[in-house]
Amino acid sequence: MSVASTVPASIDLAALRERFPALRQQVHGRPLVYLDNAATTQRPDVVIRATVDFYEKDNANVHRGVHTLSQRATRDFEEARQTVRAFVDAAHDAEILFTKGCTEAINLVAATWGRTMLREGDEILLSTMEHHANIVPWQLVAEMTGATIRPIPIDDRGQIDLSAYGSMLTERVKLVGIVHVSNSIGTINPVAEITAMAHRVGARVMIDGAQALAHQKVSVRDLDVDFYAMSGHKVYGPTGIGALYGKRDLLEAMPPYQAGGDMIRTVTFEKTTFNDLPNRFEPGTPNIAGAIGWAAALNFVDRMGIDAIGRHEQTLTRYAQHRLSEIDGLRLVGTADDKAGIVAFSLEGIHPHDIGTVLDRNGVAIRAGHHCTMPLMQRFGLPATVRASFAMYTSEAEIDALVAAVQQAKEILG
Amino acid sequence: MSVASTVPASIDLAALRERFPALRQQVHGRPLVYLDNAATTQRPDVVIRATVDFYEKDNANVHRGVHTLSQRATRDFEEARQTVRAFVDAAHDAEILFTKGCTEAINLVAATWGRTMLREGDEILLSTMEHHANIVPWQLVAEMTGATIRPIPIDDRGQIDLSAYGSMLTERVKLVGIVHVSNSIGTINPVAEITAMAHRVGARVMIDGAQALAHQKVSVRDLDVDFYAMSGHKVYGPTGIGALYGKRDLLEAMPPYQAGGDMIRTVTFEKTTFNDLPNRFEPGTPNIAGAIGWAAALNFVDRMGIDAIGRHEQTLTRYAQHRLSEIDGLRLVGTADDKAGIVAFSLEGIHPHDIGTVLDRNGVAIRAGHHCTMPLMQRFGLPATVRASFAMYTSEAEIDALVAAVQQAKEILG
Amino acid sequence: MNDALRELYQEVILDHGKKPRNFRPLEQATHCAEGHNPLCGDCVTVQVIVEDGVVREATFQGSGCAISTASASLMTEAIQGKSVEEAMALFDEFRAAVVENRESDDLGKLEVLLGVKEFPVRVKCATLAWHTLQAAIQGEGVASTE
Amino acid sequence: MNDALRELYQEVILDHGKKPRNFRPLEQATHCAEGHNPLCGDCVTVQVIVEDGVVREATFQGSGCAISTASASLMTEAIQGKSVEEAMALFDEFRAAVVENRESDDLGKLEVLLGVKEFPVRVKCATLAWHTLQAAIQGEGVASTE
Ligand SMILES: Cc1ncc(COP(=O)(O)O)c(C=O)c1O
Ligand SMILES: Cc1ncc(COP(=O)(O)O)c(C=O)c1O
Repeated sequence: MSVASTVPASIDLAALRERFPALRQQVHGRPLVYLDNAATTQRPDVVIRATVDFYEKDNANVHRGVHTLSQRATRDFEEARQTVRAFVDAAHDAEILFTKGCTEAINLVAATWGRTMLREGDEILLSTMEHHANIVPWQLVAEMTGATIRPIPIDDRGQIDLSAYGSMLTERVKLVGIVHVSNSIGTINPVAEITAMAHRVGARVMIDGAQALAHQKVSVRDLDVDFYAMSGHKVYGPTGIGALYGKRDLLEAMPPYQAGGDMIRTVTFEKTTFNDLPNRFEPGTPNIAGAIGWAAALNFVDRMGIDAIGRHEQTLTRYAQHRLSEIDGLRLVGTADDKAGIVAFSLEGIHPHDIGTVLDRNGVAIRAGHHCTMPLMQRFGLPATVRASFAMYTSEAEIDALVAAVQQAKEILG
Repeated sequence: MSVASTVPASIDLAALRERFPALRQQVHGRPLVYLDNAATTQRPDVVIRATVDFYEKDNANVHRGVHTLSQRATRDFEEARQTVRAFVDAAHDAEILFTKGCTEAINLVAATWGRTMLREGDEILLSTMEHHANIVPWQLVAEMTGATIRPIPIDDRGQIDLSAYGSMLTERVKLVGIVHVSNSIGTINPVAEITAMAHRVGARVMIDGAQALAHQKVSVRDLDVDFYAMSGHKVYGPTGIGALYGKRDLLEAMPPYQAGGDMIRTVTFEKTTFNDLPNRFEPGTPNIAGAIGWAAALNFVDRMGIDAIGRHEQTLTRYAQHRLSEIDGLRLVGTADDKAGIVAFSLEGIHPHDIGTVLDRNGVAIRAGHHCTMPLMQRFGLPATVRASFAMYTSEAEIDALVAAVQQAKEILG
Repeated sequence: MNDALRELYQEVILDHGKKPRNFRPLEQATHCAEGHNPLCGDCVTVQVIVEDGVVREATFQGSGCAISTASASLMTEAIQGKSVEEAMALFDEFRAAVVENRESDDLGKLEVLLGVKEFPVRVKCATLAWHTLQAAIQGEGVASTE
Repeated sequence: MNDALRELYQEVILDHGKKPRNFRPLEQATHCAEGHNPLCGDCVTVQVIVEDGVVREATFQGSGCAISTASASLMTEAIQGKSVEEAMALFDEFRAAVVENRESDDLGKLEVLLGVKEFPVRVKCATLAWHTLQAAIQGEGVASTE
C-alpha cells in the first residue's frame, strides 16, 4: 500500500482516507466533507490503536517506577519525546517539553522567560496575524513588567511587511512573536529570515507552530528559532498534548513554571531544589497516552512524507482559490504567495455564520468566525470569515462540494 | 451483570476484572498483580471505548463550531463537565475548570488566587503529609509575595494533629492546604472539620483530592471547601485530564491564568476583555477526548457504587495490614483510624527499591520511593517506603500474592 | 434544496437581516445593554426608552448573522408600546418556543423565527437581542448567551 | 525461586550492601561530588584523595538500595591505588558491560554486579557511584543518572 511506503511520490487518497475512521460518516444525509482541519485534524487508525494499546497493555505512571508496566510506560513516553525531537529536528531530547498544547507552550515561555527577562521600556513585536494564543500571554507579561507590545503590520494580501518589521527592530526589542503558518489565512511566514533579523538586535523569537507541523518540514535548527510551540491535535494526534521546543541554554536559565511532583530533586518546607530538563518543566503525571498517540501520528506523517502532503495541500489550495474566486461577490481573504492549505473568504452581504449553517446541512464542515485572530480581522475590516482548511486526506471532490454548497448558500441567503 | 446494576450491595470481582483489559496479562510469567493504583489506576473498557468513539465519530474542536461534529464534541465535552460537577456535588458547572491534572489545578490557584491575595506576613498552613504538588506551588508564591509556610504536624500514626492545627490558626493564616487522602499512607483527613476551623479565622482551604475521588463519596458542598483539585487518571479516567473545583465567587474574582483562544471576549493590541467562567480559565483546545473519557469513568464508578467500592477497599486494607504485620521486621507506616486503600511499609535493613525489584519478578507491581512526599518521609525518618495501593478490582488473592512476594524478598535480601 | 434551511431563512428573516428596522442609536435611552454571542462573535447593543412602565421606543446596533439581526429587528418592533411586563412575557413565550419547543400562538410576527428550532446551535443567535433587552431593563449592562 | 534475582542479589552484593566498605567522610579529600538517582531517591557523596594522578583513597556516604550501595563500596575498593586514567578506564569498561552488554574480562570483583544487566531499570543504581566519581574528578560537584 502506498500509504506505508517510505518515500511516496504522491498520495493514494482512497487508501489513505480508509485510515481515518471519522471520515467514513454522513452528516445530515450527506457524506462528511471535513474542511475544519485548522481547528483540529482527524486521527488515523494508528493513533487510536496506539492509545488503546497503551491503556490495554502498558498503562502505568511514568518515572520512579520499579515495576514492569511503569518501565514500559516510561520507555514509550520518552520514545515519544524522541519522536517529537526528531520530527522538528531539535538537537536534544531535553529541549522538548511536553505541554497540554500550543497555548500552554506559549504561556510557559511568557510566564517564565518573559517575566524574568522583560523590563520596563522593552518591546515585544507581534505580527498582526497572530493567534490570540501568541498575543494575550504577552499582554499579561507586558502589564506585569512594563514592556510594551507593538504590532508588525501586514500587507493587503496577508504577508508580513518585512521592511516595516526591519525598521521596528531596535535594541529595545527583546522578543519577536510570529505565527509560522497563519491559522486564519494560511500565510507561511519567512521564519528563518525574521529570526535572523531579530537575532541581529539580540531579540529572542517565539514561533507559534500550531499550524505548521502538518504541512511542511520544520527544522528548528535550520530556522534557528529560540522557542517553538506545537499542538498534537493539529497534526493528527490526540487532544491534550503538545510541546514546547526551546534552546537548551534558554530553558536551563528559566525559572520553573508549574510546580509539583517529578520536577523537584528534594523538597523540605524550607527549601526545594529543582530537577534537570525536561522534568523541571513537567510536574505531575503527564498526558502519557497523549504523548504516545502523538508519536504514532508523527510517525504516520513521516511514512506519508511531509513533502508529498505539502504538495498535495498546495495543489488543493490553488484549486480552491481558483474555483471560489469565480463566485460572484466572493472575496478571498489572504492571498499570500506562500500559503499552506487554508482558504478564507467572505461573501458580500452574507454573514459567515449563516453560510456555515447552509454548508453544514450539505455535510460540509468549515469554520465561521474570527478564528481567534481579532486583530487580523480588524486589519481586513471584517468581523468574521468562512475558513476551509485542508489536510492530507482532502480531495478535489471535496473542494467541489464546498463550492457547490457556497453557491447554494448564496441562493438561499443572497 | 452485577457490575451494571445501580446500587450493588457488593462487588462481583471476577466480572468486574473482565472490564479492565490491562489486568489480563502476565508479567515475568506471573499474572499481573497491579497494586500501584495510587500512582494511576487502570482504565475500564468503557473509558477506552468512549475515547475511541470520540475519535472515530465526533472528533472536532469545541466551541464556536457551526458544523455538526463540532456541535457534538461541544455537547459531549460540556456534558463531561456536568458529570464531574455532579460527581463532586458542586453547585454550578461553571465551578468546574478542566485542567491537565491535579498538579495544574493547584498551580492555577496558587498562581492566581495566591499571587493576588497573599501578602508579606500572611501564613500558609500545609500538612506534613502533603504531596509536593500541594507544597511547591505555595513555596513559589510565598517567595513572590513574602508569605510564609508553616507545616501542620502529624502524629506517629500519620494523622493531622488537630489541636496543634487549631493553635496555629490565627488571623494571619490566609490559606490551609490539605490532602484529602494521603497518597503515601492512606490517611483520610477530616476535611470538613479542618475547613470549618479555617473558615472561622477567614482562611481559605485548598484540598488536594487526587486520591480521594476513587475511594469515597465527595461532596464539595458538604465539605464547604473553597478549592478542590482532581486528576482523571487516579479515578479510572485517561491521562492528561483533571479539574479544579472552586467556589464561584472566588473564581470570578481571580485574574486569568493561562491566556489564549476561547478565554477572551475581544482582543486588540491595546486591550483584551476576558470571557466568563469556566472559559476564562480554559484557553486553547482542551483535552476533549480526555474529558469525555473521564466522564465515562465517573459514570462507571457511579454504577459500581462508590460506597461499595470504599467498603471493599477498606476490607482489603485491614486484611493487608493484618497479613503484612505478621512479617518479622516489617514496619507499617501510617496506621490512621480512617484509611483508604493504601498500605505503606518498610522492612528492617532492606531498601524498598530492592523489594520492588523482587516483587516485580513475581508479577506484583508496587511503588518504592518517597511518593513525592519527602517531608512526610522525613517525619517518619525513612528515605523511602514500599507502597501497595488498591482499587475496586483488587482481590484478597492479590494481597496474598503481595505477602508471599514480600516474604521472598526477605529471604533473598535478608 | 433543504427544507429546514428554507424554513430557517424565510423571506421575512432575510429582509430584516439585510434591512434591520430600528437600527440606530437612541439618544434619550433610559436603558441600555450590550450583548455578546461568543459562538458567532455577534455583538448587539439594545437601547430602550421606558416611560411609565411602557416601552416607548427600542433600537439596536451591532453586527451579527441574519438570524440575530432579524431577531433583534423584529424584537424592537414587537415590544414597542408594550409594557415592560408584557415585553418580558413575550421573551418568556419566545424562549419557551425556540428553546423548549413549546407550543405557542401568541408570538405574532416572531413566529418566522421558529425555524431555528431545527438548528439548536443557532438558538442563541435568535435569543441574543432578548437577553440583552432583559439585561438593559434589569440594569446589568452586559449580557452573554453563554 | 527466580534465577535472575539470585544472580542480581549475590552474596557479595548483599554483603557490601549491608556492610559497605570505605563508608565514611574523607577529611583531606581533594575531589568530591554528590550524585542523585531520582528513580530510587538514591543519593551518594563520593570523596577521593588524588595525589600525583593516583587515587590514594576513596570513600562514599549516602543512602541507597543494595545495588547502589554495593556498587559504591566495590568501586572505592577497586580504584584505590589506580591512576585516575585507570579508574576512568575501569568505569568505561564497567559501563560498557552493564549498559551495552559488552564482553569484558578485566572487571575483577566488579563482575558480581553484572547480574544487573537483566534489570535495565536498575542499571542506573549500579553506575551512580561511578558517575559521581567522574563528576568529582572533573570538578563538577553534582551528578545525576538522568
Ligand atoms: C495526593 C496527590 N496529590 C497530587 C498528585 C498529582 O496528581 P497529578 O500527577 O495527576 O497531577 C498526586 C499524584 O501523584 C497525588 O497522589
Ligand atoms: C496559529 C495557532 N496558534 C495557537 C493555537 C492554539 O493551539 P491549542 O488550542 O492547541 O493550544 C491554534 C489553534 O487554535 C492556532 O491555530
